[in-house]
Amino acid sequence: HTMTVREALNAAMEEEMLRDENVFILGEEVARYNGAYKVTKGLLDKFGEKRVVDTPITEMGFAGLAIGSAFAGLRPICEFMTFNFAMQAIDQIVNSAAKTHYMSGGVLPCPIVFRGPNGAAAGVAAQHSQCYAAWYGSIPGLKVVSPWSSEDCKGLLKAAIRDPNPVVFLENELLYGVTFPMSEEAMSDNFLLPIGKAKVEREGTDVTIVAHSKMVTHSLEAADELAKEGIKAEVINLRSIRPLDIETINKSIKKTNRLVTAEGGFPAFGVGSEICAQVIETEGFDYLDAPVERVTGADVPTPYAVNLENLTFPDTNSVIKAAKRALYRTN
Amino acid sequence: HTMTVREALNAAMEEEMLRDENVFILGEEVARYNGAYKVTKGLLDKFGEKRVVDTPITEMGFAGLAIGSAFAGLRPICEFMTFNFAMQAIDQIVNSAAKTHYMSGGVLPCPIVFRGPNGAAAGVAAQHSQCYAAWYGSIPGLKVVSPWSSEDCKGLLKAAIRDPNPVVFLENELLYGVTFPMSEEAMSDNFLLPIGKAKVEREGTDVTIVAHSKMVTHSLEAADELAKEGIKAEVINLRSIRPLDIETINKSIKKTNRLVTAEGGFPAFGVGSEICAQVIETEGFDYLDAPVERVTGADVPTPYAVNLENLTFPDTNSVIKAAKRALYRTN
Amino acid sequence: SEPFTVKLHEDSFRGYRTETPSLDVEVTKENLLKWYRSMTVIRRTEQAADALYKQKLIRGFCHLAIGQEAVSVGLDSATTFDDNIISSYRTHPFVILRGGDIKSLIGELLGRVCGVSKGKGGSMHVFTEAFQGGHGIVGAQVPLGAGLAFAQKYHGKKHATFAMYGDGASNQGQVFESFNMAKLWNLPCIFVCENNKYGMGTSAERSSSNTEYYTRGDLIPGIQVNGMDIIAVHQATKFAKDWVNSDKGPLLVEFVTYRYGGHSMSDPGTTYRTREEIQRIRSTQDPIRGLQRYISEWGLASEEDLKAIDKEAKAEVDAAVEEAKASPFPDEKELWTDIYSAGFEPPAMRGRDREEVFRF
Amino acid sequence: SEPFTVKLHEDSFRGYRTETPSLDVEVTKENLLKWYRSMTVIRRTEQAADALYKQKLIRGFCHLAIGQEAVSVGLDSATTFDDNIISSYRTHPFVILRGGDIKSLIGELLGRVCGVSKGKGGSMHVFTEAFQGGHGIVGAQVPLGAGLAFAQKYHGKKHATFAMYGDGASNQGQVFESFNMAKLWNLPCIFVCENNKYGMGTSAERSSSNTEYYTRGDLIPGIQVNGMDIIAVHQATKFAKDWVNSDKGPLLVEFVTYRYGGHSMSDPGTTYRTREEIQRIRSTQDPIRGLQRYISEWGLASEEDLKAIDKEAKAEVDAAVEEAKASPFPDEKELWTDIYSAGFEPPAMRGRDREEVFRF
Ligand SMILES: Cc1ncc(C[n+]2csc(CCOP(=O)(O)OP(=O)(O)O)c2C)c(N)n1
Ligand SMILES: Cc1ncc(C[n+]2csc(CCOP(=O)(O)OP(=O)(O)O)c2C)c(N)n1
Ligand SMILES: [Mg+2]
Ligand SMILES: [Mg+2]
Repeated sequence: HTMTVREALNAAMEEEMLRDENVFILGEEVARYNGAYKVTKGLLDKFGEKRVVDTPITEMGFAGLAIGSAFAGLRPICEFMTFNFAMQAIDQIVNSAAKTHYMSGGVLPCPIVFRGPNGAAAGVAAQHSQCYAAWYGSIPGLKVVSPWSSEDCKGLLKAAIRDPNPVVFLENELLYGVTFPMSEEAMSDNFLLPIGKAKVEREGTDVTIVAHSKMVTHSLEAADELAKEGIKAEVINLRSIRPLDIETINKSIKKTNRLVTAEGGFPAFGVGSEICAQVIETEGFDYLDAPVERVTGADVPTPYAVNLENLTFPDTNSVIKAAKRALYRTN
Repeated sequence: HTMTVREALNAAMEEEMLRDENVFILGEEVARYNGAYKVTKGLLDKFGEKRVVDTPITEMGFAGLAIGSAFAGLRPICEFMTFNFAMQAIDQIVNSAAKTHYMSGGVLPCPIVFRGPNGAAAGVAAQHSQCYAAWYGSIPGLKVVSPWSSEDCKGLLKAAIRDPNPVVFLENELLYGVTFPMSEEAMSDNFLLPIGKAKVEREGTDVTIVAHSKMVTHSLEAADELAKEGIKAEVINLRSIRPLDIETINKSIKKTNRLVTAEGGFPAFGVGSEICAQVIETEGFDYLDAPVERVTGADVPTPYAVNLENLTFPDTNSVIKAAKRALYRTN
Repeated sequence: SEPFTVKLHEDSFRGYRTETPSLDVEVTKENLLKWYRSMTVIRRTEQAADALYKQKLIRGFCHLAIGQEAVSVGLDSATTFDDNIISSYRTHPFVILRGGDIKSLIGELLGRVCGVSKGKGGSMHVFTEAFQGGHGIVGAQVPLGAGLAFAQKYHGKKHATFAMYGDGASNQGQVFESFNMAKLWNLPCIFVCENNKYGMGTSAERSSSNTEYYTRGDLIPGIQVNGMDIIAVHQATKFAKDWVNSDKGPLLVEFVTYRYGGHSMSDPGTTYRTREEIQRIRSTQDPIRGLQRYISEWGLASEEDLKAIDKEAKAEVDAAVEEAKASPFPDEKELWTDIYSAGFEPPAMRGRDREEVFRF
Repeated sequence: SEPFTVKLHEDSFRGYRTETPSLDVEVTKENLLKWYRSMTVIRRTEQAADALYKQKLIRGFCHLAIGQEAVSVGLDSATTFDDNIISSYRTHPFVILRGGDIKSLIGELLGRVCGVSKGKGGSMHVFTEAFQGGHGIVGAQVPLGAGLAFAQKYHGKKHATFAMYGDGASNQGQVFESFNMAKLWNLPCIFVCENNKYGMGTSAERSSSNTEYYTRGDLIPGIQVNGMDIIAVHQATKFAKDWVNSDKGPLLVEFVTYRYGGHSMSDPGTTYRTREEIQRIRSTQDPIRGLQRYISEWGLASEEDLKAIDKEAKAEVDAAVEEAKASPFPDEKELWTDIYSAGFEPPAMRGRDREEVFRF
C-alpha cells in the first residue's frame, strides 16, 4: 500500500470521527472548500456541518472556542490554515489549553489537537514561513508532534486525537503530496504510534543525523550520498518534539560518536539547540568525538526571491556538508 | 549614586522623551495610574496626554497601532503590563514589527521598544509567570535585551529607544525595587550601553556562570558562596539575548573550562540550550572539561503554592549545586 | 414557602433590540433569605481574604468582589449546575455557590492541598465542576465560554453558558470574535458584561468608545440590568436562560455594578476615583443592604433574624478559615501531577537542573 | 479640462449614523480618461501576473484584484501621497498608483532586484513611499493603519489614513480593537472594508453575522458605496477625507465590489460560487466597462480613442514585463541586508550551518 501524507491525515481524521462522536473539526475553509490544502477533503460530505465547521477568520476566537468545547468534553481538531496564523491564537494555546489542567488541579482537562502546516512552503516569504516547533516544544502541558511520512501522520494524528492532553501537530505543506509506503498494520483503523518516540529510519555507524519533518527526507538523501563515499549515517526521525526522545539519540551517539541535527526553523533557541544541550548534559557528552553540527534555517526573515530562499532553507547538501564536517572530512 | 531599577527605567524614558519629540509611551495604565508597577511614574505630568497614552486592554490592537506609528516615524515605547499579556500581540511583534523592514526591502523601518516585566513574579501562578527570552530571541529582525542592574536598565533602555530596529526589552518585576550603585557616567543623560554585549560582573578562573536578569543576582551570590570554598567563579551578565555575545562567553570558558548557564524560564529550547549549542559548535567545545550545566526554571506551569513554587524557580543554591557539579565536586 | 410577586424599580432594565424582562418578579421568602445569607457569607469570605492577604498568607494577586455580590448570587440563583459559568480572576464567590465551599476557596488562596485547585491555581484560578473558572488573561475566557456553549449545542442540551467579562475586558478583540461566532452559529451563550465602572485604574469612559456595553454585540440583542439589585439580576438571568433555551441565539447582558475595593489587594483604589464616589454608592446602592431593606419592607424577617444570619455567616467563615489554615501545603510530588492527564505523561520531566528529574 | 457635474445612481451610497455623500459629483474629462487608463493598465498588469504565474515565473501566493479596479483607482484619485493607504496582500494596483511603476511591481512578483521590495517581499508584500503595504496576516494591517493615523494626529497633520481590509478580515478581533481606539482618540482613520463578497471560499454570509459592513463600527459612522463605480468611489473618498480632516474622528467605508478570479492563483474560484454569478457581475457591473459607458454617454471620447488607450496600456505592460524579466535576481549579499537597519546590525548572522556566517 501507498498513501500521500494528505491522504494519511485525512484517513486518520475520518477514522477517529467514526470511532468517537465527540471528535469534530473546525477551522477556516475546512468544510465546503475541503481545506485550503485539501487535507479535510470529503469530511463535510461524510459527517455534515455539525462536525465539520467552517469558521470566520478569527484565529484567537475559534481556537478559544475549540478549547472551551474541549473543556466541556468534546474532542476538537482545530485546523489552522498554517501555523503562522496560529500565532494570533498562541495565547489561547499556551495559557488556556496547556496550563488550565494544571491550574485547576485537574478539574478541566483539555483534549484537543491543533494541526496545520508549519514551517516554510515555497515562495511565500517571511510572514508565511516560520517553524514553531521550538516555541510550542518549550511549553509544559503541551505535546508537540512533527511527523514526516504517511505512516507517521496517520499513526500520530490518531494518537493525538485520542490523547487527553492538548497536542500541537505540525504538518508540512511541501510533504502533503508526497507518497509513502504504508504497512498493512498502518492501514488498520487502530494503528497508533506512541507520541514521544523517535524512529530510526536508517541504521548506520558513522554519524547520527537527527531530523524532523521535511528534513528527514533531506537527511535520508544525504545518507544515500554519504554511503557512496563509504560513510554510514544513521538517520533518526524525531517525530515528537515534546516529549523529546533523547534516549534514542544517545543510543545512536554511543555507536557513532558524531551528531548532526537538521531542522528548517530559525537557528537560535531551536530544536537543534535543545538536542545539543540535552546530549551534552547526559551520557552523550562522553561519547562525542566532534562538535555537534546544527543544520538549520538561516537566521533571516524568509526572502521571496528564489535564489535567496535557496540560501535560507537547508537541503540535502547542507546535511552532507555538516555530516562530513562532523567526521572531520573535507570536500 | 544609587538608583532602583524602577528609577533607572523611568529616568531612561524621561531623558529620551526630552531628547526626542517623537518618543512617546503607550500601554495599559501607563499614564494616570503611573504604571501598574509605577515604572512610568510622573511621565504623564511631565509630558502630557499626547505623549503618555493610556490604552484600552487590547494588546494586539495597541501593539499594532504602536508599530504603525513607528512605520510613520514615531518612536513608540510600547509597555506591556507584563510580557505574558504580550502573547496576545506576539503576531504583531513578530510578523509586523520584526519582518516588515526586510519584506519591504528597507522601505518601512520600525523603531519601537516593547517593554515590561517578563518571567515570574511571586505567587502569581501559571498564566503570569512565563519567560519569553528564548521565543523573541529566535526572531531575526528583533533585538532582545534582558537587563539586570540599574545601570543595565538605564543604558540599555536608552540605547533601545535610539535603535532604529524593534527592540524587545525584558524587565523583571522582582528587580524593580532593588537598589544598585550608579557610576557618574551612568547618571549622565547620554549614557548608552551597547546592545549585544555581555558584561563580566565578577572575574574568576574556575567556572563560568552565564546568567540574565534576576539570575545574575543569584549567580553573584553563588559566586560569593563558592569563594568561601576556594572556588573562583566568573559571572557573566548576558544583558542581551539577541544578539547573543558568545565571544565573551567563550573567552571565559577558555580560562575556566567549565560552564553553567542560569535562567528563570522553561528549560526546553531555552537560553541555556542555545548557549550550550553555540559553545559546542565554536572553540568552546575543545576547552570544556565538563558537561555544560543548565540551571533553569522547572518544566512545569508555575504552581501557586509557595512550597511548589520554590521548587519551580532556581535560586542561589541551584547555581552553587550546578557549579560544583561542573567542577566534579560533590556536596 | 409561598411565592409572591414583587415589582422591580422601573429603571432596573434597558433593552437593545429586545424587550426587557418583566418588572414583576415572583419570589419566595425562603429564596430571599437564602440570597441574603449567600451574599453575606460571600462578603465575609472576601473580607477574610483581605485580612489573610494583609497577614501575608495569601500571595501574588488577589481580586475581591466586594460590592458585586448581587451579580454572582443572582446569576447562580437562576441557573443549575448544568449551566456553565466562566469568568475572569475575580471569581471567589462562584466557588462557594457552585459546588465548592468556603474552606476549599480559602485553602486555594492559601495554597493548601484542600484548595479547589489543590493549591496550584491560587486566587485567580479557581474551578469547580459547575464553574469553569478562574482565568487570568483578560478576555480569554469569552471564547472559551462560547466553546462551552458550542458543546452544549453539539450535545443537544437545553442549557446555557454565561461567559463573563469586565468593562475593561470588553474591548478585547476576541470578545467581538466570540460575538460573531455565537451569532453566526446561534449558540446558547449569554455574554455577561460585569460593568463595575473601572478596569484597574481606567474608568469605563476612558477605555471604551461606547460604554453602553449591552449594545455592543451588533446584531446580538442586549439588556442592561441594575446589578446592585439581586432581584433584578435573578430576573434577568431567568430571562436570559429562557432566551437561549428557546433557540434565539446569544444574548448580551450588562450588569451595572461597582467594586468597593481596589482592583487587587495592591491597589488602594482611591487614586483614580474619589472616596466620595465610593461612599455614595456604598450608602445608596449596596446589594446586601438593598435586599435587607426589601426583606424588612415586606416583613419577611426581623432585624434580629438578619443579625443572626450575619453572625452565623461570620462564624461559618471564621471556622472555614481555621480549617483551611490547618490544611497542609501540597505534597512536593504534586508539582508534577496535572501537567498531563494521568496515564498520558511523558516518561520523565525536568526540574531546575539535570539531576532534578521526575519520573512518572 | 472643464469641470462638469454628473449625477450618480441613487443607490450609490447608504449611510449609518451619517448623511451620505452628495450624488452630484464634479468631474473633468481629463480625470475620467486618466482613471479609465489607470484601471485598464492595472487590469492588464494583473493579467500579465496571471500569465507569469502560469509560466511558473511567479511563486507562492499571488492574489489578483481583477474586478476591483475602481476601488484602488478611485481611492487614489481623491488622495495625495501624504495620505496613507495600508492594506492586505491583494494590493498590486497601489504600487502602480502610488509611486512605483509596473516594472517595479512585476519585478517584485518575479523576485528580481528591480522589485519594489528588492525581491524580498513578493506578491503579498509590496510597498512604496506612499503605500504602506502589503501585509499577509489577515487583519493585522488594520491596527497598523490606526497607528499611521495616530502619527498623523501626533504630528498635527491634516492628512488621512485609509486602513483597508476584506469582508473576511472584518471578523478579526483586532479590527474591532482598532475601531475602539480610533473612536476613543478621534484618529483621522478611515476604515475601508473592501467587500468582494468572499474570503477565500467563504461567502460573506457564512463568515459575518452582520454583512452590512459599514454598520459594524458601533458608534463610528459608516457609508456603503458602490465599489464598482469609480465615480462613486472617488466621491466617497473625498467625503471621507473631508470627514476626518474636519476632526470628526474615524469613519467606516464599505466598498461593495467583486473578485472575478479565484482567491489566489491556486484557487479556480468556481467551487463555492456559480459561474453564472461571476458572469452576471462581469457583464452588468464591470468597473472599466461602466466607466467606458459613462465616457461614451457623455461624449468624452470615441470608441477608437478608448481602444487606443487599451492598446497603449497593453504595450506599456508588455514592455514593463520584459524589462522586469531582464532584471537580475538579487545579489546573494541581499539575503542579509534590511534584516536590521544599516549601521545597527549585530556583528554577524548565521546561515544554515556554523560555517555560513555573514559578517556586517
Ligand atoms: C491580556 C491581559 N492584559 C492585561 C492584564 C492585566 N489586568 C488584569 S485585570 C485588568 C483590568 C480588567 O478590568 P475589567 O475587565 O473591567 O475587570 P474587573 O477587574 O473590573 O473585574 C488588567 C488590565 C491581563 N491580566 N491580561
Ligand atoms: C490571520 C490569517 N488567517 C488566515 C490567513 C489565510 N488567508 C489569506 S487571505 C484569506 C481570506 C481573506 O478574505 P478577505 O478578507 O475577504 O479578503 P480578500 O481575499 O477577499 O481580498 C485567508 C483566510 C491569513 N493570511 N492570515
Ligand atoms: Mg471592571
Ligand atoms: Mg473578500
